[in-house]
Amino acid sequence: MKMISIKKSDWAGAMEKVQKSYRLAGPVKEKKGHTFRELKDGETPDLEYSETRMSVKEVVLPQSEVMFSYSLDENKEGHHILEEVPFDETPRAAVGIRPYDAKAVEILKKNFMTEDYKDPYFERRYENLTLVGMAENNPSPVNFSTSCGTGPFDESCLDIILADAGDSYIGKALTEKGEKFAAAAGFAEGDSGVEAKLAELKEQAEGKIKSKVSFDKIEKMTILDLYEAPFWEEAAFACINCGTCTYACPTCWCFDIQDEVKGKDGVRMRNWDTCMSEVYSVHTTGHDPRHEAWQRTRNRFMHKLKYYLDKYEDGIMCVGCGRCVSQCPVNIDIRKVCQQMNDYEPSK
Amino acid sequence: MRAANPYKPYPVRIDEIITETDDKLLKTFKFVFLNPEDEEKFAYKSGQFAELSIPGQGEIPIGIASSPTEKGFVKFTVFKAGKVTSYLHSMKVGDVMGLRGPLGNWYPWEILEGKNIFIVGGGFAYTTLRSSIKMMIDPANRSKFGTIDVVYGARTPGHLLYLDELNEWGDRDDVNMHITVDGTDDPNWRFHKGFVPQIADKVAPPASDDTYAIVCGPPMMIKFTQPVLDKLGYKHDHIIMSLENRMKCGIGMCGRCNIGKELVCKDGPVFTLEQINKTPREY
Amino acid sequence: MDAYTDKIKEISKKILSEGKVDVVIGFRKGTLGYMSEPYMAKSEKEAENLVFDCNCRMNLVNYVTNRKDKVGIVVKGCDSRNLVTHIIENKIKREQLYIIGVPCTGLADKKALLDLAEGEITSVEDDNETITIKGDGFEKKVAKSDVLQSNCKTCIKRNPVIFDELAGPEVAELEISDRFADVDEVEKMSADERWNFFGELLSECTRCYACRNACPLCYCPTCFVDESRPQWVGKSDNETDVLTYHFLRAFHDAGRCTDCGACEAACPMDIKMRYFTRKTIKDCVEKYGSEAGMELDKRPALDQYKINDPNEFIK
Amino acid sequence: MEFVGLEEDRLHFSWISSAEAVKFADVAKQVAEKVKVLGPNKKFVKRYPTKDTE
Repeated sequence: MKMISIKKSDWAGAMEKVQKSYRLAGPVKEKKGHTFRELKDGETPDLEYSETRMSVKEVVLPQSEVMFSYSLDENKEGHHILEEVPFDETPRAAVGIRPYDAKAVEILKKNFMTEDYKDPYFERRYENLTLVGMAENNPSPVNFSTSCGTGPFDESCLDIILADAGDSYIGKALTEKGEKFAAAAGFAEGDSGVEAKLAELKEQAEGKIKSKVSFDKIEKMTILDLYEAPFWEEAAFACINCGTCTYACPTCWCFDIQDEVKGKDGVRMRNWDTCMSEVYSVHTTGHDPRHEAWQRTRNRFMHKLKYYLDKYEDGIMCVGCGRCVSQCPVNIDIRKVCQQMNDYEPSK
Repeated sequence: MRAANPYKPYPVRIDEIITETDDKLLKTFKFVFLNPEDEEKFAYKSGQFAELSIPGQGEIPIGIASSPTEKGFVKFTVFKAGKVTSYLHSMKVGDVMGLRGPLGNWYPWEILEGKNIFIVGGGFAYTTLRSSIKMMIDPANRSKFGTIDVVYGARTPGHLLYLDELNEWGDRDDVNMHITVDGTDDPNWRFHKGFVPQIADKVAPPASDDTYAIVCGPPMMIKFTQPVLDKLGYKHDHIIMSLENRMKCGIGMCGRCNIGKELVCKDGPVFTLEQINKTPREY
Repeated sequence: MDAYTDKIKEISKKILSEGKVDVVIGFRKGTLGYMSEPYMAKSEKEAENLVFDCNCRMNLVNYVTNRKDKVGIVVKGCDSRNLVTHIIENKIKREQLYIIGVPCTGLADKKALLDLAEGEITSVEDDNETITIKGDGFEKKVAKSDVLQSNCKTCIKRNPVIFDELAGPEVAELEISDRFADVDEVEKMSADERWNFFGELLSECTRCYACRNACPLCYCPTCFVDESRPQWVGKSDNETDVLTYHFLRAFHDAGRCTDCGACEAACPMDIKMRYFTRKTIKDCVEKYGSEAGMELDKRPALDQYKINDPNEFIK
Repeated sequence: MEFVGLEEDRLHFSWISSAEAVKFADVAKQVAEKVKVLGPNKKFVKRYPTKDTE
């Protein structure tokens, strides 16, 4: 494991250098605050940010992605046969992501890279991607990542972790991928004090997180008990079933597949979908197993906090980033819902 | 080397189109693979489904109606309902499209071998049941199963699928076909009249550890068949059902078809009633 | 506006206990200090949770569409106008409603509050003149006019146009000199400038449809963007599809929009999509002299034909 | 349409009776001329995704 220390004044230079061999995504300051997106050549990921509304999800699972192209022109060879679209194999790096967002990528991986099937679109992006984390010294008040098996300094899912230590960024290359990236960027090697400083910052940061959730009792309840609990209609009353929480969520993975045609040329693409939408699970007959708005809200929370928990036996499908809490237009708060679920006592 | 892209359909050509019902809303499509080697890759078992993939329109999950014992083609019977199925109904023999699969699990043949099979089906959900019967009565397989009883019903004789085949199987003595319609004014109607659950009640083989029921049909039929099977003493792990939900990916990734933690497309579509009892009935 | 809370509780308990209504739809305190959550009280006990303050940014008329029961509902001036439109459009019957009117002095802009805060906001107090933001180790007072939601600055009807009871005395209506300054600004631009302006405006839209779903006017059983036969709009993040969505939604709301601001308040990306709807309001006011939802017997501007309707666009 | 930035001359409304063939032809000609001056439309034309879009 290699220690890293880089002066803030050298950061832009390092990023310029690394862009010769990597495509970067990262936080960029725009008019309304920081956004997380693919960077253009010469753009520097700005690590001096507090939060990005969108997460690293976009890098491994873009909101819209073309899967195949085809021709409907019967005079052409291979008409009506789907062709895979080319993919730029240049290594990519997501620079400056929060450590808990990296954990979200691992959660996505559980869905997209299973024993039975590998989603090639996710897989090629995932394998190609170096995750360069930026630890969070001042977690937001809605951050509850430490109760979700991760935290503002969690190293477990990153290739490199960096932290703000005043004049410089200090950190570690945690994996081989990370070391390669550090070398390509020419990060200066840090001294032995780095480890201690990281530990100190970590303790401070984690200490600032006051927001917590527990799901210890959810684990022990049956799916049906929770599903039939009486609080769902009330908990979901305010929900307007927009897609805000699902799109902002770094772990929500649902997608839709659509064909689009112009003239005789067509593509099959996939787009983020949201379980909040009426068209998400409606049958062609018009029958919808989750017809009522509150049933869809229940499904979302049950998925994140119970179905996932039972299916993978590895915690909840939430990294505690708090994006859904701060972005929800009606203030539906996953922390409160989780508490409600955990406190529930089935009457049996 | 990456595994094959599970979203990429095998190119197929429509080889034959048969209009199945008097209202013309159900058609059977027989597909042949453009690349003959794909047929082997598409090895399937009765109860599985596939995505019929029409470039420019989209995909629809449909149960496979042909039997693994039938070679050289794959058959699907499709109800004209939405955007893709309506387009499919307008397509012609010779047209090229895609077939993606086989997907999902199958009726648990590993367990069902050596057992008595009681099949209860209604309406156009009969397709994978047809595949199952065809497979079981194949000379190579018939000895692997005990008795085979089939109750299959539709609203009218004109709504029954694969009518010629039903007549033919009705004459066989190694399978007990109990065909029924809700009603008919045809004086020559040779089979039952009445709803599927009623007929099932009359003809069901006795419940035993060695008898499994496979139930597939519209929600109403399932709702009223279950008490009949309960009354007859069928245990819930001996009642096997195939579910439908809205699907897109078919490989357990896009999310929408879940019933509780189970994904109908990948963990199903076949479940025992015992499994279904433990999960929200969001189908 | 905090003073309305007690009166709303009192009225709600009364109408619930007397059986005048089955439920009361109002707000309860949110988990965040700067948010209030739409809430439905079904009993006198639950009515104790009701609050009203400058964080009540959603339009509750959105929650009564097609309800069959008897509903008490808390409405501001703008919301009450949506209620009128709802009644005209048969989305709810007047007889089903017990309307608790709130004479409104405006909502606080969420983003403005967050920008002022020096940490977690624990409460936002409003005495109609001053907003006090309290939080973890800080307290800030600002003039309410400085943090008003932008739609509240050009509000033409702060007092409800229809109600059974008011939660407080009526307030003076605003005198607005330049109601459509923002729209005028855009209209002055060249065609290309306008095109770029809106491209930029919508560049961050993720099509989460929070604006549509927060809108009481958007009650179509299947929205045109969700329709698959025929499919009017692509479903990707393509910029033309995004623009088509916002643009057509504004058309659908033309003549009916009361500028309640719920769409912008709901947007997680702070997109100012009211430029579109406000253009339609401006046109309806200037061309047809019509304000949405002011009277129960006056249908929306684009829902009626008059012989003297302006037609200079026909050449 | 004008408000979002489409050029004014691309959109045209006329009131033409089925008996006014000459007027119809005239209007059509006028519109065609105006649009020719503007050239091909680039706004509200969907850029079509063909490959890896990033």
